[in-house]
Amino acid sequence: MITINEDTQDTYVKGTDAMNGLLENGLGLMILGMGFVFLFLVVLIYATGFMSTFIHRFFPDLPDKLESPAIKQSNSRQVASSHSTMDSKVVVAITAAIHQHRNK
Amino acid sequence: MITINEDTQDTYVKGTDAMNGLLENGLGLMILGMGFVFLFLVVLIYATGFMSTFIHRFFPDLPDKLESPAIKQSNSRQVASSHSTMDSKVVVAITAAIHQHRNK
Amino acid sequence: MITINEDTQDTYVKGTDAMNGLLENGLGLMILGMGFVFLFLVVLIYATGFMSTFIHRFFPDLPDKLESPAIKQSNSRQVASSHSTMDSKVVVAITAAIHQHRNK
Amino acid sequence: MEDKLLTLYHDTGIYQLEFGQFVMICIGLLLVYLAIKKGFEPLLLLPIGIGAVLVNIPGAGFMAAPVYDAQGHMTTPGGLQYYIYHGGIETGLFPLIIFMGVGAMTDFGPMLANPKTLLLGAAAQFGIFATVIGAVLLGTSGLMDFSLADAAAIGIIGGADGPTAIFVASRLAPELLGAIAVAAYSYMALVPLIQPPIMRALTSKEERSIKMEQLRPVSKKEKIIFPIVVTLLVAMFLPSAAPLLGMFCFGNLMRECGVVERLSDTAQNALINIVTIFLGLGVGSKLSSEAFLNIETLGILSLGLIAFSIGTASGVLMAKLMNKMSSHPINPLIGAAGVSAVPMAARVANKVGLEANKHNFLLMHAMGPNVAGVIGSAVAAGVMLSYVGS
Amino acid sequence: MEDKLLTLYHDTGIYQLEFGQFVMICIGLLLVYLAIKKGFEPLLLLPIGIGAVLVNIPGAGFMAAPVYDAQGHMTTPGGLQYYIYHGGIETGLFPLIIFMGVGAMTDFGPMLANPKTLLLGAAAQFGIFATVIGAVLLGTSGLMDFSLADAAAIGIIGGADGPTAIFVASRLAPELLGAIAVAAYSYMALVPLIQPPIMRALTSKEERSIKMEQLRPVSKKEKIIFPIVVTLLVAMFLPSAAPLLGMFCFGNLMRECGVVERLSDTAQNALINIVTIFLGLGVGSKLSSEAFLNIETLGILSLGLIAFSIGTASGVLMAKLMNKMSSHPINPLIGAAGVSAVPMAARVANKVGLEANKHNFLLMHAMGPNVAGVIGSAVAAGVMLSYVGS
Amino acid sequence: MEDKLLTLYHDTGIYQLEFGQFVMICIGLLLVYLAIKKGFEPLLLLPIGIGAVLVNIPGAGFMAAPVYDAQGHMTTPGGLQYYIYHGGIETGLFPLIIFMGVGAMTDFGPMLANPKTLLLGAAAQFGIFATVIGAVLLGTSGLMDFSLADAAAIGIIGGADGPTAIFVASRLAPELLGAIAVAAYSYMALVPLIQPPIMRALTSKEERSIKMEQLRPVSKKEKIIFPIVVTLLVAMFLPSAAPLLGMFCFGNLMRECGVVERLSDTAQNALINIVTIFLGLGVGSKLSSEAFLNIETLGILSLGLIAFSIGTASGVLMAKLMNKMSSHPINPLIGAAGVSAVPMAARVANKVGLEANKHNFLLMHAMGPNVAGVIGSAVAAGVMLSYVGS
Ligand code: NA
Ligand code: NA
Ligand code: NA
Repeated sequence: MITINEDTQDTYVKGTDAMNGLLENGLGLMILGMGFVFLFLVVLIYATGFMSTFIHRFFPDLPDKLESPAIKQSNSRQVASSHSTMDSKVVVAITAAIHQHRNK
Repeated sequence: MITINEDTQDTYVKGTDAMNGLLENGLGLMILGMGFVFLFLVVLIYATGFMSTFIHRFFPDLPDKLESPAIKQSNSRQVASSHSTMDSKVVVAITAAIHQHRNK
Repeated sequence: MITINEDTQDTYVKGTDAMNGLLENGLGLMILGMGFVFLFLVVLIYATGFMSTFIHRFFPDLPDKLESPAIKQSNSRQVASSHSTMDSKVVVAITAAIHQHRNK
Repeated sequence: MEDKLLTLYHDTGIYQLEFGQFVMICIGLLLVYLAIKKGFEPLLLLPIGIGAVLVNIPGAGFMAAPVYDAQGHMTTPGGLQYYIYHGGIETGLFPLIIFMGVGAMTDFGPMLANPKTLLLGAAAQFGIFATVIGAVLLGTSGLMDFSLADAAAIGIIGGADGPTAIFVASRLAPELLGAIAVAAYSYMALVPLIQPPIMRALTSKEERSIKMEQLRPVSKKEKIIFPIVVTLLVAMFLPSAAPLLGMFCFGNLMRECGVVERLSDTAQNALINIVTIFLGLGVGSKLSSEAFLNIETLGILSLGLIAFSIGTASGVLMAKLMNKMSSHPINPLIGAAGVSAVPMAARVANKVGLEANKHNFLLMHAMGPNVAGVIGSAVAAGVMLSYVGS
Repeated sequence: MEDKLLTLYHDTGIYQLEFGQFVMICIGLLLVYLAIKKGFEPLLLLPIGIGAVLVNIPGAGFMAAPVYDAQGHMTTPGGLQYYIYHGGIETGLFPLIIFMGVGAMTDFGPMLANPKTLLLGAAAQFGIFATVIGAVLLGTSGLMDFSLADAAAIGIIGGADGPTAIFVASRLAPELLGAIAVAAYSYMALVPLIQPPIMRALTSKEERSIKMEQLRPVSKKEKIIFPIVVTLLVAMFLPSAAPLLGMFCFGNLMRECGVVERLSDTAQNALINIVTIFLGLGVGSKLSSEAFLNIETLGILSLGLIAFSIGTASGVLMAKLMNKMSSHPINPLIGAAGVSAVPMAARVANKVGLEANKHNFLLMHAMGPNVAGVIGSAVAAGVMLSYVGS
Repeated sequence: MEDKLLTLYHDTGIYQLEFGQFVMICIGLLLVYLAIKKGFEPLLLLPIGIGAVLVNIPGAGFMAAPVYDAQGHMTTPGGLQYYIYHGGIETGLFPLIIFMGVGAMTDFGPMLANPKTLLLGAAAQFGIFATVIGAVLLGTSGLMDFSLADAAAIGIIGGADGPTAIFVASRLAPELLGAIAVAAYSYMALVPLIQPPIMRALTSKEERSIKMEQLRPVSKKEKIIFPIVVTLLVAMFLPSAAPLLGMFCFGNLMRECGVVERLSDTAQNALINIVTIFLGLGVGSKLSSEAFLNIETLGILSLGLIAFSIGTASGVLMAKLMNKMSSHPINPLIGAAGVSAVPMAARVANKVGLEANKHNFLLMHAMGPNVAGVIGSAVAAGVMLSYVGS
């Protein structure tokens, strides 16, 4: 962890120096922060791109068919998740029920 | 918090004074307690009545149709609750299944 | 709890005595341990047998029909458990759905 | 080798078991039997019974306190029930979380349709305070060693509400907690045996046959506002009841508001189940022979039974009075449901009513006083906590 | 007797209530109202509101610290919110567990199909840092008393991510936690009101009508590897963000790997629900009158609004820039989703897009920047924690 | 500004990463790979692997202890894994809760139908004690630095039971916990590779083809009484095994008694899942380079493999002996299931049996020794805890 400059610690002194120190620190945080966020996410873009290329080249795979993930995702936030297990059970039960019903 | 009278604290002395103090305290607790319970619930009756009147007058609403809540409640204690979500999923699945079955 | 012999405690001394003490302790643990495991489980065999006989004689019961428990068990490890409640709900929903569908 | 064998033998339960522990293990097994075979509040009495068995196994260390060295590092970990008891029961967390879950399971609809039934929930709490006097008398008589705090904690058994009883006992008389919890849950399970004779003795067949008017429908808005009103009244008049009733109303608000279904569902299922398991084991940890095998326990069990009976009687009598005073007919049987013991007491009222008139369904009408009794006993608990201090 | 009655009266809320507590109870009720009636992030604002009501009941002791005697035995147990706050929020456990659950709910598919949208998630974090400057200026101006740590904690509101805001505030400015959490969740709920005017002001109708190309399908393997890649990058470049992003990626890995469905399911449901209830009550416990009723809170609320607006604007402007530079068309509206507020901001982008062209569905394309914004604000949080220390 | 940049750089993992941490992160990723791609006990190895990655991120502070000032106020909160490890693993709570859940998932029916299979569960524990001797020999040889407590903790890997291994290791050799847990779960996953060659080597094709008689049906009452009988026997003979077996039997009783279905359901799902996530992260926290990257870990991994092999062999040999002595035919393959590793080992026995005779289904018969192995290794654990002290 970065140790805080002495002047930021006594903000209660409220001298002009302290104020300038605080402002300077704030600007530093903004520049370093935004810089770092961009740097990190740019690195992540390249890493992700590299990862995808690598996977597609060396471990090609049938992609999930009919994927429209965003819509699925926005629903899954609302609805409880144990969806797929649920549905498979339901389908089993329905199949059974329909067979019974047919054979009546 | 009410501080306990000195005599109730040394119940181990078991002098007649302490006993009387304990009994007196017990009677006090009974009278204050029952009084307070009634007072509170009477206030609650009026508050509830006022609330209902207020809501009906200023925020009239279609009441829940076909309400027989006590029975529902006594069941809901037993059965797990995520009932409605469950059923809606089931209904979706069934609708799908029946359509499939029909179109065969 | 058994207190550890002094010599096992200073294993850092690594004298021959300490080593022999450690080995001796290990052998003791093996013999006592295996002995105890067998003893306990043999006692458990008799206790279980006695329990079953006792129950069958004095509290006879219709056994669970068609029991093939191991298979059920090995499944139940995988699948979530609230199975039966689930299925009964599903069946209720299906019955309703099929009736609706029929009456169309 | 031989000395190891000897120490292993000295570690066995056979060698160490004291008679008191043996008796307490049997009592634990009895609770398990009542839970499974007789269906006595099994969700609580099964874990309590097993907790009692485990804590009384000599040398198993279920209640052992952890040991730390001078630097604060743990040298010996504590036992499971030690952590459960001190983490969840002594602090009051578990009863409060359970109360939140019970709130999320409670429907105040029938009570809101007929708020006057709150009076029945008040009257039935007389069992609590009459029992306090009983315990005080036993204390002053010198027969048993009950302080005022003990007497208050024993009285709360009459509230017929498990989490409230555990919460109050953990604050006022922790050493009696085991006996009080066992008494509370046992008598709640025995409500179908305890109440009907009292109800029949205090009412005529005509009274028991009284048909009540259909309850008005209650709007969603009323159900949402009600828990907030209760919380505010508690804040105004009895802050010492705020932990119990605040959490209860929070649970109920989650249930009724309709926008946090997933939280309400969890409060009613996963969360309350988890806490119930641990609450049971923790309460069972107080069933040690020193705390349970003494004359005071007999007093607690007797007083608890008296508390239930007096509460039932005062509820029925209040309902008779209200029936006389009110323009709408009130069946006195629903007064018995005011002791809480939700939903058992309401079912008992319904059943006794059906005996008198097989077309008279009182269940819905009895649910009002029944949930009112929960509020009533929480209020009584608050008064006690405030009066006796802690 | 009379003195008991008097002390009972002195225990009531009526007697003890201070004006500040009264105001805070009203604010708590306002939050409950917004949650239920207006649907403002009810999963959090309902428990926070109730928590604020409970903690301000005088004499109820919800935040009372436990008292121990010299031997270390508890003489008075602490209050519920005391244990929740110090056990789960001060330690950072609850926000981290929630972040794990959110990770298990998040689908990175749309982002992986178009990784460049990560830039939008970066740009929108400008709201965070601009707000830090704002808070610093208010601090240096002498109007309000904000240190650099306070300013950083206030800025994180602009991250539009509740658990991140709570985690950072609990470390940098615990006394502002209540106001920061309330601001963060309130503005997240207000995204549909705050964002559209800014989005419309900064874009032409043609830009808003831009259709984007169908996203490529993303393979299961990419989705599995991605959270591991993020974790490793965080480990390399910004360890101070590792608690947040490590848990987030752990949750996401449980979701995508397909072999621990029962853990993923629990992380998304029972566990996150339990922790959400307690997190809300714990955050509410910081809404005491001393901490909330002061000029700084006004500053926090204003700065939070500014943060959201600047974040939205910078996201949209970055998307415009990318649209100019890129060969594939990019609708500038999806830039606004970069503030996170998942999935609300993505829906807003979709809705505003539909206004311009009713056949243009942007939801899928906006989910990419939306989840990128979660990563972006967690990275920003890490920088702040590292820069400001703790 | 420049100095801030420098300190930010000094905070990065790139600057701080030590070689040992790098290796441990790779090992964590290997565990994740084995869990996802190879299906090695993913419910545990995935969280353990991620836990190992997180704890080795330099500067992330996942195992940092909280810092308090002189007044007892927290000045720096601890890391997530610090709280998990010290709260749930060092105390033994998490393994015990998991064991309760496993009990609630276990069906003792096949074992009750043929109680003699308990002997197979006893015989297979020879792997445990043989391994203790192996570890002691390595210790006395001076090659590795194992005390008797270490040797006992290593031996328990042969019990093929994760929670038991973690419980024992956390009490006897906390510094070896990571390696022991990883070995236990890895070899449990490798049972289908480790066991068949040993099983084939020790049996003839005729023996492997032996058909066993259909199991008798077991009544509900037997299943209910059985866990109580086990608890009481443990209480009598081996209280040091009571924490493990008491919780296991409590879980099983909840399952079988039929009156607390909601508790049993929660113990098998929400609760065990929550605790599994945290147990994994906590065990992973012990995979630091100092604790793992040394010659002892190699010893532990080798000894664990030997333990599994010896356990398998002794189970098979005991089954051969029983087949000779008994009037009812016993297929020696089911002896291998006595190591526990439920239900994997029983499936392996079934599979190897089908190779010899494709109409011979041994699964049901192998479940008996399989669950007997769980009891057997818990008993062995109890003996060790009692013998070695703690
Ligand atoms: Na009551
Ligand atoms: Na963000
Ligand atoms: Na075993």
